Amino acid sequence: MNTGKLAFPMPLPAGVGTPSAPGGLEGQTSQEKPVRISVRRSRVDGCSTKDPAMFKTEELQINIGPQHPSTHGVFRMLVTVDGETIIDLKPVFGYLHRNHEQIAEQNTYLQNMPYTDRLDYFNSMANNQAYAMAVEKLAGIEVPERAEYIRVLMVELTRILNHAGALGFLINDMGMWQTQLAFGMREREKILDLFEMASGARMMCNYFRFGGVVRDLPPEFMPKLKELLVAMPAFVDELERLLRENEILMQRAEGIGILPKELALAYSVTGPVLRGSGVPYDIRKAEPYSVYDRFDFDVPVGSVGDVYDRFLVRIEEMRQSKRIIEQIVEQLPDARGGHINPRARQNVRPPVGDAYARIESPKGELGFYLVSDGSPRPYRYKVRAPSFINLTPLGDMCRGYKVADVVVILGSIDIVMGEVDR
Amino acid sequence: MYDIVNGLINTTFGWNWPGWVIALISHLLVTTLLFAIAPFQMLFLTYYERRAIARMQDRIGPNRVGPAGLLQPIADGVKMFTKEDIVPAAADRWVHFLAPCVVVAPTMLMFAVLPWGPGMVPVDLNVGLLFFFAISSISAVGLLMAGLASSNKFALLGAMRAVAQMVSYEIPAVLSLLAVVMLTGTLSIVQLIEAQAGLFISSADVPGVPDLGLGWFIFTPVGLLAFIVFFIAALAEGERTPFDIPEADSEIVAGYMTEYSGMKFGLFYLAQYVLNFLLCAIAAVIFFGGWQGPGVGWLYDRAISPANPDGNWVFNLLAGFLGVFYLLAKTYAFFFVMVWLRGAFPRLRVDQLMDFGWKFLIPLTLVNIVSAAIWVALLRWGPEQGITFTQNWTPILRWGVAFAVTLAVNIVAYIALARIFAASQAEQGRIDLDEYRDTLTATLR
Amino acid sequence: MTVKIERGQIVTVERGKRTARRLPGMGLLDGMAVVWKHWAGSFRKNQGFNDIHGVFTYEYPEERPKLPEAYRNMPILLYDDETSHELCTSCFQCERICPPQVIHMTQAKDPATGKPVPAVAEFVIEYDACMSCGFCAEVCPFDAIKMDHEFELSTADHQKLTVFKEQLNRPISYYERIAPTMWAEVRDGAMKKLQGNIKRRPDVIGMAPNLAEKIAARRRELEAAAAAATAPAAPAAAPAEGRKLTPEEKAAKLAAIKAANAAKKAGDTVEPPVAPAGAAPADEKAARLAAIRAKNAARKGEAPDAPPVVAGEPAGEAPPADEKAARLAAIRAKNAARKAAEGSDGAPVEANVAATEPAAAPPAAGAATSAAEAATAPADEKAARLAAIRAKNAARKAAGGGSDAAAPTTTGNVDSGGPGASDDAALS
Amino acid sequence: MPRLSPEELRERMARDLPGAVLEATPLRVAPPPAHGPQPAPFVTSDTVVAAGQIVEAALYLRDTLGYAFLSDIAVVDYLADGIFELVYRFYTIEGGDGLVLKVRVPRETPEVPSLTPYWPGANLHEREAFDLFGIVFTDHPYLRRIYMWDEFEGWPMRKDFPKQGDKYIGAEE
Amino acid sequence: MATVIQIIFGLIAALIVGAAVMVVTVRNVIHAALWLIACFFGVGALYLLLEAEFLAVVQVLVYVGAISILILFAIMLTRQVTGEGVRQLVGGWRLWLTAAISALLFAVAIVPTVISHSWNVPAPPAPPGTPEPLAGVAELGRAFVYEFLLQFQVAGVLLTVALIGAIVIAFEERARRRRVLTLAEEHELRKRLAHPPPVEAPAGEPAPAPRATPISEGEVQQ
Repeated sequence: MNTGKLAFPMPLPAGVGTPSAPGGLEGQTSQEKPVRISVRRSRVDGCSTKDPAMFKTEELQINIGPQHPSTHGVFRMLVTVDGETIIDLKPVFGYLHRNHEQIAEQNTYLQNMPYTDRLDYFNSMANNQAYAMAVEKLAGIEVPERAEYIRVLMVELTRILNHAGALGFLINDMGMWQTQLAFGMREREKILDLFEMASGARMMCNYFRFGGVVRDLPPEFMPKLKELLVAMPAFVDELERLLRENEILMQRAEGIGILPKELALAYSVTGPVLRGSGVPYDIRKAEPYSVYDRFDFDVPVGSVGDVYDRFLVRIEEMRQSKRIIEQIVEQLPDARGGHINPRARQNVRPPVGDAYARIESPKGELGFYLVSDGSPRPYRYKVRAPSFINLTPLGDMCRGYKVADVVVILGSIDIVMGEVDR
Repeated sequence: MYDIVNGLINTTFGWNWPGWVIALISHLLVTTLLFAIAPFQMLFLTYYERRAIARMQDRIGPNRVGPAGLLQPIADGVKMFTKEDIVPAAADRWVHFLAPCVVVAPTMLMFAVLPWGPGMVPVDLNVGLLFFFAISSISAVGLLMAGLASSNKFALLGAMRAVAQMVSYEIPAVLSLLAVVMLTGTLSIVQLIEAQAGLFISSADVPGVPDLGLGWFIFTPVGLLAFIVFFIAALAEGERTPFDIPEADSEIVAGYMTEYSGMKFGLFYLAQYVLNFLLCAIAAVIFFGGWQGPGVGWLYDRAISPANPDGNWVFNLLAGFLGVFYLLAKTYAFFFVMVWLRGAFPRLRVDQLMDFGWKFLIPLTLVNIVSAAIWVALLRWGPEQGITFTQNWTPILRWGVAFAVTLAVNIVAYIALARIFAASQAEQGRIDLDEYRDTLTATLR
Repeated sequence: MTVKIERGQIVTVERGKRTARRLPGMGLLDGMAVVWKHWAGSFRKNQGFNDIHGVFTYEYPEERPKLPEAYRNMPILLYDDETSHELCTSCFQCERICPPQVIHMTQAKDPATGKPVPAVAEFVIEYDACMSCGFCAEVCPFDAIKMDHEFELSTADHQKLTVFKEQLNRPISYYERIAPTMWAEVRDGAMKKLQGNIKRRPDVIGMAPNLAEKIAARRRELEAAAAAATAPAAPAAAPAEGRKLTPEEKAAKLAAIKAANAAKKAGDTVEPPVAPAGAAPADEKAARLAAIRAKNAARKGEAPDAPPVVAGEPAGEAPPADEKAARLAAIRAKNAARKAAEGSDGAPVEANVAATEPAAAPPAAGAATSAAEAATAPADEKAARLAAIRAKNAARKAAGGGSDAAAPTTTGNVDSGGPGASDDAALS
Repeated sequence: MPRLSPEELRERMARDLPGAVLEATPLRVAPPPAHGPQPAPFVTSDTVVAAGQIVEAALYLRDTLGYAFLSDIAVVDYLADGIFELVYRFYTIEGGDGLVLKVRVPRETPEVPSLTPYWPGANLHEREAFDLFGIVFTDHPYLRRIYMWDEFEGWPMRKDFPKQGDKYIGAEE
Repeated sequence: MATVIQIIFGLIAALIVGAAVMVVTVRNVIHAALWLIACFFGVGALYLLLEAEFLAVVQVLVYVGAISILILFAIMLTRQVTGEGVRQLVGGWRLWLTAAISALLFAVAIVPTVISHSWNVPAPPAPPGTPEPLAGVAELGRAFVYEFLLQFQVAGVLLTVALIGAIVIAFEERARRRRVLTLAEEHELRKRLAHPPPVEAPAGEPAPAPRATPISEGEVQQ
């Protein structure tokens, strides 16, 4: 292996490989300046202006956040602009940091379950599933078939509600006065009603237990779910009709925030951002967990990798989730086992070892890495948070675009600060 | 108003006051009335907007204060008044203080030329339309003052965007009105309204058309295109979605208003909503006949007016009510469209906004002016202007030909310009890497 | 190399204009049409889950959502309507499993014999920190703790969110009303267990304290029975729970409970400084005493002419600073004690724990008492804080010394590995 | 390309990258309790790589084996053994299980070569590890604290970080 | 009535003169610009007093609405906006020279007018039937296309040329400005630098760049 092979296989030397230094304090400049290129310098030399510095525009540093209406929470972006063009953007995190992992290491395994709800508070069911899967893997707990179906049902509902909300927020960031957000919230409320019916809480569901779910679906759940499945295509179609061909939205979204296909994987992004860039990587297909190998569904991918592609991919994923739920409704009565493995102890004391479980959360790959030392508390508890890692290319993606595009690009990544800062 | 006051004081009471006192009193009365109406409009429009957009989003909207939430704006006003007035330490105090006043004053002045009903106009300036837009451009100074004095980057950016937008979109607005002015040959708003009598065909164009007050300019191709352009420009001037970039909360917190609180902030809001009202009203006046409508003309013919001094005052009252009703109905309908657009569209980016104004709307209005010239040539001109071939046509045929020709011109221009604009937009973001390969290579290495 | 997936395909989403519309601006009109449809449809109510038009607002205070049975908000304690006995037996399961550790309780003792009784003497839940996870209700073996449907808990008084047993108690009929099927599933078992527990409860212990007349009736009944049997008159010490507590008492009680728990965790190595007067274990009583005295000292310092608090007066009268100070003191004492306990377990010595020198220190609680008495500084909170620090230091020293001295002899808490072990035991 | 098990990976790496694969010594995980049952030692089945050669090993996974997606970098503080273990997790987009590389560095000098020049996506992972554990990634372009403020002292996720009290509110709290 | 007009005229004149004095004395440039706007306004009011409504409106439209905005923009874009900057005026003899030249130019414009005008106060009543002097819109327009056609056209051409020149300068400027490449463009450029594309690469379609290693190539091509 010679050193020549050590270079990034894609043409990705210094400028991209060392990103333009997200994070950090004001005034701190990264070692790698973004590329600035003077074009056609020769043509104007003899021309109108004597003093070339006269027309030089000033570089201005703007703090977007931490208290800004469209940073989705307390998140700060230190933006250096030249006129309206962004030449550098550094995300600054930590305003919501509570050292979730340290807290979790002080708790027992079961006590952590409600804390995972608070990570990505939009998708508490997905967080629960990833954590439950990790502990089950660690302690060797089996999950009955029916419980798996219920879990997948809940997570797919979560995906729909997350995308409905995320698209609403994205459009809201584009300045459409909450209309799509209100429509999305309406659908989300319906799903939350279902969650409340099953788990008792709307957002902090705390529904999963090791070896299953805490209680079986109530009898009124299924009729309501079937009603919801009737409304869901209408909602998605309406969303498409409202926005998909809207010229203003296309102007705002097409060609904005392009993450090229070749770079998307190198940036470790996952979820709709990765698929929007055209990489068909979906953990539900790539490494089927739970009962995902029993369902027919497609993986939508984008072709350009801009905001518009991510928008479309999310719309299509809602349709696919609806497809999965329809199959669950068909297959659920046949599923064996109760809602929970009766032999599963909730106060687990797993043997010494480590386990990593990951799921395709609505925002991307959500993984939990657990190390057990044989005690009832995890020795190490690590969250691989999709929103956090998806922020990696933000600074590079925004470079060269206008200030107004930043909020759109950020909105298209779809972050939740509870998960980013942990 | 002069007539009424004069009649009351000099005829009824017989005091024989000099004319200028009467004029002063009547002007003061009118001004007072308008100053009472303007904030009321603002209060009502905020309520109206919130209710309407809530309905569009499947909500109810404010419904707690008063019956059906009608007192909500009052409550908001009380809140505004009781809030602390904060002036940033680094601000330029006097300019910061003056800016809202400078913004509000011109919008109030604009009421001076707005006719409310037949014979109900504060001042019938012969350059009324020009006055309207000249005055409206002053508020840009106020916005700039607000942005400069706040010493805040967001405020500065917002003010620059706001002023750039207002200045840019004044041009298509005025140009689109110019087409209408060409059709009528007057700048007086009252005469513009009077030219819109008729039934779908203006009785000024084709004599003998029954007067139902429906000969609006919107029914001509020139007027239709001018209206569309004017309404878009009005959206931009009134900072409405999709052009509400100066106060795009998702980008630059609240624009030039960022550092304002309390009633100063309220004044900006007042100015904005009053301006919106006025723009809607002027659109109604210019393109939809203002107070013109079925019945108003008939009633006004029987009322006391300079042309008909011995009419009945009851008809004055009736015509006034009906006219004001028509005007307000049209105005609120336009405001509903503004709210509707706000509910349905995202906002443009600032450079796209500028491009849209300069590269699409202005060429379109220029084409429209050509159309207007064609229209005038076909309808009005005769051998003395050198147009001979229309000599023997009947008026209705001339009208029909003018309609068809201008419609064709406008549609073709619209589609062609839209294509060109879309192509240029698509081209804009692209950088031809191969062309600059050598330069870029040097900088990358 | 193509990525293949099973049971599905990779679809590339279709960008841009799908239909053959060439007229520019039609997309905008489409969007307006959608919004218009919503506007026009908004003059009726939303019909349900399969309807995407119509107003879907709940006009909340007048129109209330129907909560599903499983809805959980805050924990409540159940008591039986007929016998007015509480279902709780103070088994401490909920206290151990509570993730934010907001449940505190003390077990009732038989005043005659001093033995613990399967009933709860005081039960405190800090609603302000409760995360509504519902673990306590799930884990309760007696179905005594359930999740309430009441969600309008907002208050301007933060202290009100520390909820005591009187406010936590709800009759079973109430829970049966809000969650009929869920109660029906567990009713038989719970009632059976309750009957078994009632038999082991002497006097009026275990009766819901907010049912004063029932307690009085029961007491009369007992007295009558006692008189009939000509038994020696039982010391009818009126239980404190019988009357309405003043805030000071509540705070003191809370502090006492916390201090007691802390002391218990610290191990049984602390010798009581004062002779045990009652049947309660000495350390617990001493800690309670310490907390009360600290509070008294604080109050004394704050205002000598403070209005004497009449029992049964509303809560607004009492200076809240006192409660806070006392509470703070208790919390700090508890923390210190816990830390000391960890130190005695032989865990790695933490950086800021300097109390490793074994010393013949005065026992913790005694030190706390004396410190609290000495502290008469005008600033009440300061005094309390000082007292707490001193108490903590003393406790730490005592624990260090105790673990050194008594390591071979103590068997219970220290050996089993500290809090973790006890949690585990509780869970299993 | 067939998916690899950890054993096959070790085999191939031992062949292609001599000296990179280390023997996975069992870890004690936690200090042994004085009484009661002793916990079993932690024997990992994953590949342990020498710290100096993690870049070569990772690039071997990516370029030769096709595991191009760096999913996660986790750090575990094995206080009793005096080491930090970094867990790198690689996947291929064709699906299937991932491969894990583990790097053990002494707690006193936790230095690991950075992967960020090759995977820009490793940036935030590594900064997080630096912030919470104090792992120094050499060649990282911008190794700064990410969650805690820059003046913060100490590494909050280390096992010996004091759980209560700090220099701001004092040890009393 | 005449007295009222006299009073109003006095007030307006005082406003104009006061504002003009403030323009040249106040130290903050932005304040100076704002005083200038007040001055323009006074002039507009003066026109209105002369019953030249059209001119008054045009004064407001052009000077207040456009020129002053231009001045403010120029100030904003060329200096430190937030600070109270020191006025960048020439000092010493240059200042006096500047003032003298300005005064001279103004005199050239005003003196002939003053001399040639017959200062009849009040003006003689015009005989009925004479058209109003250049105040009405129609007369003004007619004058532009009949009497002053040449001047009007020359001015129009001049302005158009100036506009085009401004556009040219702006275009030069834009081309000369530093441009920041977006991620996609930079990636594309690097690809092309590494592998020169075939001569006839279709525009917009990224050139098929062979990649260095097998894995990355295959996985994203699907």
